[in-house]
Amino acid sequence: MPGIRTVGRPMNIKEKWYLFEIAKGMMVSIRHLVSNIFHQDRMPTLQYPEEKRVLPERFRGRHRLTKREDGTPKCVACYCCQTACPADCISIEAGERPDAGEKVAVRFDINILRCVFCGLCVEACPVDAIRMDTGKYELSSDSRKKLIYDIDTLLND
Amino acid sequence: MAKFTLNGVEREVPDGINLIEAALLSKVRIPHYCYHPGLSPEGNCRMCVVEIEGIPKLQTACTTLVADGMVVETESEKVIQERTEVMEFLLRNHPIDCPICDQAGECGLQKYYMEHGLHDSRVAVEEKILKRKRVDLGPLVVLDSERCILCSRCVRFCDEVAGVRELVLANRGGRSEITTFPGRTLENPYSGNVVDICPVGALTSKDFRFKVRVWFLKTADSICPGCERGCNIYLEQYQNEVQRIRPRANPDVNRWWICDDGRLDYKWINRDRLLRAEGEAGTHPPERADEEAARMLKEASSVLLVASPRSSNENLFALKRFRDAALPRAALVGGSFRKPWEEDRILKRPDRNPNRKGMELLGLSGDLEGALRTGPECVLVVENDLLGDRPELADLLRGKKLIALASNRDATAEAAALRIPVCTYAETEGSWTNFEGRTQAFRPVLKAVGESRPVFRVLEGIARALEASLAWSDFETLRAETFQAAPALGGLARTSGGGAHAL
Amino acid sequence: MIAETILLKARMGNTDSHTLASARAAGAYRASAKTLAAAPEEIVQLVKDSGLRGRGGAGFPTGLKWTFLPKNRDATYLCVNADESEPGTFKDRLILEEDPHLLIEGIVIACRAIRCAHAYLYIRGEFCLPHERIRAAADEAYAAGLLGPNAGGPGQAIDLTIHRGAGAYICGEETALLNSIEGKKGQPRMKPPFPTNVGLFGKPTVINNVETLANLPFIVEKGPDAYRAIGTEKSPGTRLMSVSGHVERPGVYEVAHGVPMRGLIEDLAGGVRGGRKLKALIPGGSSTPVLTAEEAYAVNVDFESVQAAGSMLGSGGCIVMDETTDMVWALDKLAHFYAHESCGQCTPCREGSGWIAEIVRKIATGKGTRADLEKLESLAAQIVGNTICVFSDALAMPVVSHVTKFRAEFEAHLADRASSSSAAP
Amino acid sequence: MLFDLLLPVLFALVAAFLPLMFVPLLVWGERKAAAFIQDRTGPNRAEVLGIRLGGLVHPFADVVKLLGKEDWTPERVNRFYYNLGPFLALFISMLPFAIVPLADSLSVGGRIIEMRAVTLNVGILFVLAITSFHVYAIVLGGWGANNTYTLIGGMRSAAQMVSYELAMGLSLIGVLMISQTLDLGAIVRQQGGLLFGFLPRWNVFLQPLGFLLFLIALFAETNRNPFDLPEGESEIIGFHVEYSSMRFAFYFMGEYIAMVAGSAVIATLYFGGWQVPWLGTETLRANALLAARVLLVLIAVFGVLAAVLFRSYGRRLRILYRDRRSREAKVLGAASIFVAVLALLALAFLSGIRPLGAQILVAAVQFLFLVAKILAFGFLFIWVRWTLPRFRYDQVMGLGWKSLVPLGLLNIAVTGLVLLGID
Repeated sequence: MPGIRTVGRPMNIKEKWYLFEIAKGMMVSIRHLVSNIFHQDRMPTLQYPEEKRVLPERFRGRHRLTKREDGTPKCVACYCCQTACPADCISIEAGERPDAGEKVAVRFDINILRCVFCGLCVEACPVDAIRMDTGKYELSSDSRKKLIYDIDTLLND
Repeated sequence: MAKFTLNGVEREVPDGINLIEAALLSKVRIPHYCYHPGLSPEGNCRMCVVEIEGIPKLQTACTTLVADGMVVETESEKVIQERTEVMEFLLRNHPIDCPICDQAGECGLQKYYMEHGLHDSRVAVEEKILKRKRVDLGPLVVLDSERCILCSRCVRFCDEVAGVRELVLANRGGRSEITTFPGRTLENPYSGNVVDICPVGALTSKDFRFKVRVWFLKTADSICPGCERGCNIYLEQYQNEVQRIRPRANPDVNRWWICDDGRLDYKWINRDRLLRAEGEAGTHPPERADEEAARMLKEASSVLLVASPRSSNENLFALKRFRDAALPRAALVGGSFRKPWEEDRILKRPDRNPNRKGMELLGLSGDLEGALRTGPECVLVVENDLLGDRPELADLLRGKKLIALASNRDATAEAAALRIPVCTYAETEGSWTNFEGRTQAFRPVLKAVGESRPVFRVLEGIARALEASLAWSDFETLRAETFQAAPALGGLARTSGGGAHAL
Repeated sequence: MIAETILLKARMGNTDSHTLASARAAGAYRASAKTLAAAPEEIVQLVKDSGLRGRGGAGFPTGLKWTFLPKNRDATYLCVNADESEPGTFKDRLILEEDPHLLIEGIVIACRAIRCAHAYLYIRGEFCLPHERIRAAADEAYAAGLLGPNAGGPGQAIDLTIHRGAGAYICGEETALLNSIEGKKGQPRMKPPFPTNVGLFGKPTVINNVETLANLPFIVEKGPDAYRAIGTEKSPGTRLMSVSGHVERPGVYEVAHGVPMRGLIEDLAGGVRGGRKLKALIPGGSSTPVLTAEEAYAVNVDFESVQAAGSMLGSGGCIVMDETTDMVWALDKLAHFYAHESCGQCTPCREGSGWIAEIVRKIATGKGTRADLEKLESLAAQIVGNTICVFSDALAMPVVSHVTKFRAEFEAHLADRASSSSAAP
Repeated sequence: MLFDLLLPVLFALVAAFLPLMFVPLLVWGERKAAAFIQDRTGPNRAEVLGIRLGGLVHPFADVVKLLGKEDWTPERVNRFYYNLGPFLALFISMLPFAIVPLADSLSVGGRIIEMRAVTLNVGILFVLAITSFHVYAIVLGGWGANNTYTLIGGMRSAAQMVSYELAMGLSLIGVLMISQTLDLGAIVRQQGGLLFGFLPRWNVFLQPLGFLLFLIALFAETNRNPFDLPEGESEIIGFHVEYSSMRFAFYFMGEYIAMVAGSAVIATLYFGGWQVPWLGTETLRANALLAARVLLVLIAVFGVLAAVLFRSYGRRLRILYRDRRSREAKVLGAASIFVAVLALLALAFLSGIRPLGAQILVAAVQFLFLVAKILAFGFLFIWVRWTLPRFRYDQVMGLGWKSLVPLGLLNIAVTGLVLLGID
């Protein structure tokens, strides 16, 4: 065919016949089939909701917001995470903290549908207010709204 | 002119300026905190030290006037070391609260730490001196004493520019603090400027506090629409809403300042906007609105067009051309009844219309009430809140078909039979001519809100529906035509330059 | 065996030496009367010839300072710096309390010399008795016409305003003093312009120390040669030395310039208290570098000799410390004084003084580390010469001298001294 | 008379429902085999009262799902042809079953009962004719959907099927030359007996090349991998992209039924159809009692074996699930034991078989062998699909025209020469 260059090693006669190669391939697949029938327990598949993989200790999972000792959010609404976020999934609204004249997030939404779990928000946080250490990875839901986590959800994870 | 040597290169600069300004003319930036071109030099921050040949001690550039034959080094090892040391002192008691500080992103300490500091801290956080945080200084300004580096710019601003002694440096040494005199508040009509000139986050604006991080803001050069002074400003937006106004240095007009009224004169841009054309039969898409307006104008036996001293020169000119091309029999008057405010000796001018002079120079003025008394059947009001500014006009307007080209739901727009949304000055290009005859351009910062269009585009649309030929390929064509037709406007003014300091 | 040379203290010692009558009886205002006939330039020349050097601390030639005044000036002010706040110095107080008319006579002479019609006397706020005395003396002088509308000759007024300070050490700095008189916060001004060009209320101003002015009557009366006959060539005249600390007889001693320091301490002040050994000496007020015993015994009481030893004669406040003194503790006291008194204008001084004081306290209380000691030295180096006035130097120099000359003592205080091999308490 | 009327209806129903019953089985087999080949477990979640049968419930769940899906018709289509396509695909695929003999004929009361719906002496031609019709289903689907992509897809598939029909026809001629008949029943009967004394006399041994060509052509005809170009939805849009819900399912059922029918035809033509290897109909009938006993013993043994397996499986289930699903193994184990016990009881009480009973038993055994052969080919289809990559279109055409057709001709020539030589 013009314009198309075939790259690769030339096939020998046996290979060109194709039938033997087919037979070889068929043997491979039947080997898997048979061995899997008799050793189902060796299959890597887990029976998911009932069986769960043991997660590595440092598996991150989805975000949470940490609290101060008095239970208020540690977040100071510096927007560093929002700035660092490559997926643009964090949106914050700052408010005045009544006590020490500092800022606090009054709204902190993570749109988990956009999140790419890169962890840059955690890196960016100067006050250790956001962490990805819940280990929660079961994030499905039946509505988009429920997948925009608000500050209360994130604080209580 | 004085010849001096700056970092080994001979320069010639005007006499009588200090070394910071002299260096800036050669694009050499000398870092500084306490120096501000609009204020008297004080020399207390010690950041602007330079090495001058023949003087053993380092000298502050802000207090040293350039002299013939001076040999100045701004980047010598000694100078750089001294800057680093000064940075260490400045940061010694500075709290580590950049995350909650509104200044973060445009902070002098951050900027110069990155450029001249970068030392490892030798201070434990608990050793820092604690001072008052969140001190309410006045209606517009909040002070965080801990963040203050005591450069005294704000004190000098109040003394020298605003002419009021409202702020003072109290106490001595490490316990020094900016404060108001007992029982006084910072309430002069220019108080917002102290926020701009504060090189750190000590003084923050109550209006802007915590709203947006500054690095999210997009900025455009604009002109304050508040009065006929035409102060140069920066309009700053986030998520297509104007978030704040900052003065833009222009030594010929407003120097470095802007009044508080001008500073807060942006909320109407975000609020109560007319989003779609609305007639008596409901909302219209833009083309339909133009056709509707054309129908009303065509059907009327007599038409009055009302121009506004708040419109840009270009829009005013477009209106004139519209009259000539599409409605040659229509009357065209300009005017506004916006109540004047009190003039002061600093910036504020009594007339609150930014383009009164431009309107007059374009030959648009006249007796609006008289024109209304002649009984036009249809009145087209362009960017002019006649009823809001002067409710008594309601009687004269009664029974007349009113078409309003308005950006907001003001009284006139509400009373109109057809209201077509147009862009504010924050969304379009244009120019205003201030009371001195200086024509200054403003640039858009927002995307057009809703279905609003620039006034001249709406006029084009109506003209098209009236089957009149009126079209400009782009704004620049219109502007060129405007300045050609009205040479009195003098074209766009250039700033005489100088002193446009970032910090 | 040295003795006092009495020039200034001549009339002192009587219970009523501060009154006009007593002073006049002892010859006061003879010199000022002499100047009535002299042209101002002549007086200036006279003072120049005498080689009189300022007693405020820097030792700047007084006559020379006067000549810095611009030739054409509409008004000139004389400010008398009586804000004697330097720890260890109390000589001006003696003059103000014991012989205020000596000062007033000096003021009158100076005013005539610089054509000043209005002199300001800025007196330290805590000086209650001195204030009372000078005030009374001024009233007497006014009553006697020695001050007032015609004090400088017919139609030539010499007024004296006594301005009481509010207790800030920094107001002893001449430009801060000017600000204070003007009613502003007592913060030093940028120099240039120097006060001789732009001073009090924007006018050319001369600022002189009390002791300096007190020297003028003698010079005018006896002539510059008689003055030069006393003291050394570069430091003529006598010096009021305030000796305090661990000596048997603390007090103000008037000695001719050039006498050995050992003589001042041992002969006049009675030697170190309790027969103990001298450990350290601050020769010129708290802001001058400290001298070790050997250095102190080797110097003479004059500007050059002390300077050669690495210190300054300053305001003549001799603080004697015996062998029982803890030098860290001594520096702690000093550092806290300076941290307390920094005006807070310039960054290095404002932040540095407090920081230094903190570190010294840390070391003094045994919590300091070797890093703190190094920090102390580097901070002292960082603030020297980098401020508007010399306050920061006044702090940094004692710090540096204390730490370098008594390093072993500082190291002994460190919390981590065990880790150091050189530390030998 | 009634019997004469009922019998064809009965066989027609069998011919219609037998392939339909294969569909879920094959779908299940497809998914399960694919999973195992790829080291996965495959479907196993759907359940009825906790019974999952290793995923066999899934095909029924799929049907429910497909029925529940939105049946969407594109705009501006010819509804008649649009709807005709999937229907044809399903219907035509079933037809070959009408002529496939399911077992040897019975003789009841002197009447010979052929075990197939239609006794046709031109059976092979019928098969070829009917499979050709399949092209219409596809072209109609592609054209009827009023979409250029589906039209192209349909045309592509049509070209493929037409090309391979030729090869298919050519490859069959060898069989016809040997058997000298077009009647499938006769062809199957000819395949009884032995070859060289030990091999069943199956056409596959006489016509190996012909079988291979027929097999390849069959893959292409049924649009199975590696010839499943019509199906490559994401890569090259097929003819059925505009179909949804059950109509889409019809096409797929059509494919599976065509697979089953193809398997039946290939088993009939090349693998002796209902023939039990080494055991002729007469032999079986003569030893019916022994056969029945062996059968019952086998059932009992398998029942017990299954029960043992379910027990160990049950242990795993109990650990995994704490709900009703863990009872499945118990239920199935009990059922196995029950079957085994039944078989043993039957064995105990079985003392003799009457001739008619023997005939029916043998027919049943033969039918089972046919089913086993069909399933074996079904599995081959699946196995190939999950092993081989798809051909490119030019390769499809090249293979069909440049390899299969010449080889088919060669096969005819060789067969002819051999036959000539034997004569």
